Amino acid sequence: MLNPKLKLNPKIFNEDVEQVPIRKGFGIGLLKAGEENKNVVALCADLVDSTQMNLFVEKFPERFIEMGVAEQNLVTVASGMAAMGKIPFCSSYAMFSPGRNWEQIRTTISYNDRKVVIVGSHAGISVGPDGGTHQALEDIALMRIIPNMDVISPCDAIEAKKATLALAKTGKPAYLRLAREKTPIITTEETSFEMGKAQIYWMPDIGLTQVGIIVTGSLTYRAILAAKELEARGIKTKVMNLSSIVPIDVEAIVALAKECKAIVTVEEHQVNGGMGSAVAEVLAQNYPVPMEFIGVQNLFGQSGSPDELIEHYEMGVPSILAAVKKVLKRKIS
Amino acid sequence: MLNPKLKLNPKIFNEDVEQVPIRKGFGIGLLKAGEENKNVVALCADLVDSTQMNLFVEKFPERFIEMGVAEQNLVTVASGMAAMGKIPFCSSYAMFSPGRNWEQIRTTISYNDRKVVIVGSHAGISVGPDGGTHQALEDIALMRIIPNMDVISPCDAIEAKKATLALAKTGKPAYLRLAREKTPIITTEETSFEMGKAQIYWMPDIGLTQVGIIVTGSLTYRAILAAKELEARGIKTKVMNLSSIVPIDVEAIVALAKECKAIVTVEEHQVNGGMGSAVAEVLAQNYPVPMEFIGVQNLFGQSGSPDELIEHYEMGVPSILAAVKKVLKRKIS
Amino acid sequence: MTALSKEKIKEFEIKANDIRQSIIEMLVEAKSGHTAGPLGMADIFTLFYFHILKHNPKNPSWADRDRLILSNGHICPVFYASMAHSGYFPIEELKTLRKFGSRLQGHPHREYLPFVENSSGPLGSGISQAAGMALADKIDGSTMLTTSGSTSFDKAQDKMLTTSTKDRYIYCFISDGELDEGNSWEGIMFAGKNKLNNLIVIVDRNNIQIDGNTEKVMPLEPLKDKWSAFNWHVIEVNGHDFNALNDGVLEAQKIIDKPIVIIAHTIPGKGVSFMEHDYKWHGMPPNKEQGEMALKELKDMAFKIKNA
Amino acid sequence: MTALSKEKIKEFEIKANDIRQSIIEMLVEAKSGHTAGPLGMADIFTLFYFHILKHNPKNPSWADRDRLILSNGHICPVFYASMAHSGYFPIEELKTLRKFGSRLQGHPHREYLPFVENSSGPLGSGISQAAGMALADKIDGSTMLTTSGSTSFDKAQDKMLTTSTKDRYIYCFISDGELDEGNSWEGIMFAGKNKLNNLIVIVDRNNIQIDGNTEKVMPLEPLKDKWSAFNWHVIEVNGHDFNALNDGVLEAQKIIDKPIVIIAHTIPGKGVSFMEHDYKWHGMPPNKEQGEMALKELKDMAFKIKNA
Ligand SMILES: Cc1ncc(C[n+]2csc(CCOP(=O)(O)OP(=O)(O)O)c2C)c(N)n1
Ligand SMILES: Cc1ncc(C[n+]2csc(CCOP(=O)(O)OP(=O)(O)O)c2C)c(N)n1
Ligand SMILES: [Mg+2]
Ligand SMILES: [Mg+2]
Repeated sequence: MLNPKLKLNPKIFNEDVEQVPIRKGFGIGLLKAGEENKNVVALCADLVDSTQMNLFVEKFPERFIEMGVAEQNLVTVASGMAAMGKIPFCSSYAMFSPGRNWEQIRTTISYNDRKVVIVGSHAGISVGPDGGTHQALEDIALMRIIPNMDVISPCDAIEAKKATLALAKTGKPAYLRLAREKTPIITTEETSFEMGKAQIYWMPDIGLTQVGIIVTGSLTYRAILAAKELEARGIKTKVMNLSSIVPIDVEAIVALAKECKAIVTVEEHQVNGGMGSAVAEVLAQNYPVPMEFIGVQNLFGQSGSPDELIEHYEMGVPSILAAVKKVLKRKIS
Repeated sequence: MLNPKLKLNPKIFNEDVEQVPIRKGFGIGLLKAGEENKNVVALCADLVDSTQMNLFVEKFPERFIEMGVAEQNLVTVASGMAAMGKIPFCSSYAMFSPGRNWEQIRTTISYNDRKVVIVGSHAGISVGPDGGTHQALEDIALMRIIPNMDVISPCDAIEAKKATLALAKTGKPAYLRLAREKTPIITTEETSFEMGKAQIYWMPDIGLTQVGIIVTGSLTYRAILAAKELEARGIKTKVMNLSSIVPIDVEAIVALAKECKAIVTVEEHQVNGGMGSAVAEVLAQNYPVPMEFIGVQNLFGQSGSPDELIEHYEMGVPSILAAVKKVLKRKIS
Repeated sequence: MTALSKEKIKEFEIKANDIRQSIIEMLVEAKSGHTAGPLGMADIFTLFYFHILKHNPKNPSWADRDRLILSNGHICPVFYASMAHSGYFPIEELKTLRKFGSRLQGHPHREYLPFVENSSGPLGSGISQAAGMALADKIDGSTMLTTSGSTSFDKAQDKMLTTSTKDRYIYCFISDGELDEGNSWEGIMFAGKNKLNNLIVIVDRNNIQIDGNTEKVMPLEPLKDKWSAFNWHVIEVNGHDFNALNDGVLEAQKIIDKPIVIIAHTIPGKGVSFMEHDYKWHGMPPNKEQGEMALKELKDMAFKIKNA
Repeated sequence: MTALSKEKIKEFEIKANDIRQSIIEMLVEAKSGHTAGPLGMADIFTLFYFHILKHNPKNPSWADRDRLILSNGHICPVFYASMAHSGYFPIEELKTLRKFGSRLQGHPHREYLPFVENSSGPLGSGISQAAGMALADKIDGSTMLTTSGSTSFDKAQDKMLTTSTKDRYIYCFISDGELDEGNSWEGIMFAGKNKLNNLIVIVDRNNIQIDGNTEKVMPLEPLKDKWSAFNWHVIEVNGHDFNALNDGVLEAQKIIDKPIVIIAHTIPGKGVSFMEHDYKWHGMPPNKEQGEMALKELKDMAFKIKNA
């Protein structure tokens, strides 16, 4: 069942569940952050509408900086603005920022300790028809390896809004990962969001949990659907939303592993180096258990509809079900 | 004892063991590769001597391309040359290549399937006095997450030479990680090197192995010293040289885990996302066991002598000893 | 320069019109993709595929072919349509654009469509790749030549760069927006250094990018001065005038000591009146209705050309 | 322009000589580090720390200070020496350069030495950071001004960029070698767009980089034309002539519609005859013996200056 304490969207399992792109939540959050703090500025590399900065641009044109197609400049100018007390949010596609400005982010933002938020939109395979050059499948890894850099990957537009507002206040460099496609709304305004805190979104109605599913970002909905289906088939799981990849909630992850002794991770990302990899690092050091990794298996993406691609690259509900069954078997043997 | 089958350097434990920078082996290998195949060309971003391309430049000036301080251009020009049948080796410091041209490597080399070898010199904390902006601690992670990209991190100059020669022939994009400082010679010309093959360099004289130490790159010598010291104290270990990080030798790693049921990984790299993380991924999917990670714990480097820094960031022999003892305790409990 | 015959020009105009119609049809079918750039570049692609390029659609991997590097991969509808219309693959296949399993990926990918020289999409990397190809040709072509350098290193390097003996050109098509990218300027500086006169870059100077007009988003003017200051030979032409374009390329082929850029002034959305000059059509496909309007306009134009 | 008095110039010459001596001493002690660039930039640093910069070594975080962004972090010996000689920290501390635990990291790190505005080392990112700072000042300074834009968006953007009311400058020191980097040109284009006349860049035009002379490794000429074509106001000066330098900065401060670059022609290794003009001293420190020779030459020069 949905964790009753978290006040998740009661209509989540309806056919007509509301669907909103995760990036849209960022746009709304940024506008709000701009209203709350006049030091918030927005920088964009020629993708204002795509990255949903348009709301901010309309309201605060004097705090918007158009960078053109220049991602290295995007983050280094932001570093300079942060040095003068601004709180810059820089947006582009995740493939190009952090893909094309990684060292500049490391040096001029993290090493330099300048409060800048890097916003990578169009992350994941669900970018769809644009194809493999535009589907960022490595950005979580790129960013979680930089010291002094938080990494947040919200599960829906509402969480994205909350994360944006939270990141405007932390005083620490951060990366915010966004997806392009419409995604069902999972949370509500009342659901809590806290940096460094993982939350259980789904749990068995009754009885012991057999497998822990840890998910981040846009696949959270599918993970919950899979859990519901498993429940119907008598397999009891918990679904943990790990939207805060850095800081990572070691305590909660280890507790889940201790409880289930089998973990499946789910992310729209390469399995190498991503969120699953971060979980594997935590468990190896604390409480090793069998794991299965749902994600892209060291391949490039391609054109197609988001759904086609998620199925093709084995990140859909059937693949999650299969992974849960596989890890269950490994646990027993 | 040293694995007798591998014909390792018999003088390895002498006080006056020969010491050669790993990058030097690349320089010698590149010259040889150039002699063997006239399509081999060398490109460098204003660091010819540092990256040891000077031998090649002297012998084959007509096949050397000076790029100036422009790392994005370095790899994209190489991609174009590869399209015309050249086999380009591109060198710079690991911080800047792949740090400053990551997306170009992904798109124009790996996605484009162009045979280019990216050579990242001055990787690791042992860069020393230049300080944190020049000590690449994330490059293994940056490169192992790109599909269609091999990643090799040799343990000494002799292995670096062999790796260079091997990479000139594979037909696949690759990353070669090199260190700046003099490093004791561990292998001999007779020691075998094979892409995708991990090898046991140290093993107990007799008796069962209690802990497996998996190491890559310049710390291999220290890992062997630690193993020798542990042997003297009655703790039996094996040391595996994982110079081939991609392709990774899943079979050998799993076999070691099954044998020892406790693993320590050792690398001059962030523990997040690096070689240890790759091992954790393999084990979580195949045979989870307790692990300890020797490496930089999510921090930036700083100025100092290589030895000072290796001790300070807890990658020296004492730290390896402590990690082995810790993992032994975890295994028992 | 030798002017193209009237018949030739008429032939090109018809081809370009066909290609524009194909672009509209594929985009309507795909329901996503880029419109303005492809329409604006249709005349240039036509001239290249049907006149300038040394290529063989029946033997695409012919070793001695010219190389055409498309840097701004997003305009691939015009690229694919030109290939189909010149015989690389059936025109019918254009309808698969951006669909799952299609060879016609949203941005060109040579693993799927081996006829493209380079996979692209991320902007700003094409000039460098083309420069690398041009340099490789110089190295191969120069092996037999003697040189004038002073030291032996200089001599060897001079030799490497002596005018290519390979009888082909590396053409690189880029957009104006991607001149914002530092990678472009690194490549431009490098090609200038190496005097790559076998490299001819065509800039689609259509004055738009995603967020608006280039001179507002990130001004490029004085663009000619920029290239000159980076040691290129600069030619400016009207990108819709076949004669001017052809003359530009002929002039470019005669330059011996510099790489050449042809700044081709184009109209984004060219040929469809309600799309022309409007940056909003950068990445928006026509819907069914808009597609029909566009096709009607193009067909009317075709009728006019044929009966002129 | 108002010429500097003879006494002032003599004072600067003595300071610069002191700083050069410190540079040699720190490098001999450190046994690694960069020599040519720091010696070549000693005159410019002297003029800035002792004449041009609005700063307060006793209150380094004074909010209204000018900002000095060092882009090419490897020349930090001259940066540290200038700070020490102007009172930021004891001259004795210079001897800790590059040692474990020192505040004087091999490349400047503001976590260790808070007096530096930006950590640097990787080349080519300084102009952009300085441009970001200059832009922030424009935004803050412009809040009260009215503007002339046409749409409300244009008006707001104009307002943002109206001449800064903050009474300070953002200075950025860069090397010539780092003009190879695309990041530099992105920053240059951006500053030109935004007419950041509160940004003054000084290029250390010493004609060397690691692998040799810049015009061989990656030619930058015609350098002035490049900056002009990117919409900067360009000033060229002799980087060892205090009057010319000072005039250059005064001229720069009067420009109202463009960012300003001062191309300062310097001699790498300046002041130590056996190092001058030789690119091999880029990243090589003097050994003990070479250090003594260098110090002797500098001390002789100091004697001459004092007794002139
Ligand atoms: C490196 C990179 N950054 C951003 C993008 C997203 N993008 C695609 S097209 C485009 C606009 C570029 O302008 P231009 O190529 O002149 O567009 P056109 O004239 O074809 O409309 C942008 C920013 C990209 N493809 N690559
Ligand atoms: C991005 C980057 N690439 C490479 C380097 C290595 N590097 C340090 S200094 C230097 C030479 C640059 O020339 P310049 O700054 O003009 O040298 P100088 O005149 O001070 O000798 C290079 C390539 C670097 N620091 N950063
Ligand atoms: Mg354009
Ligand atoms: Mg220089």
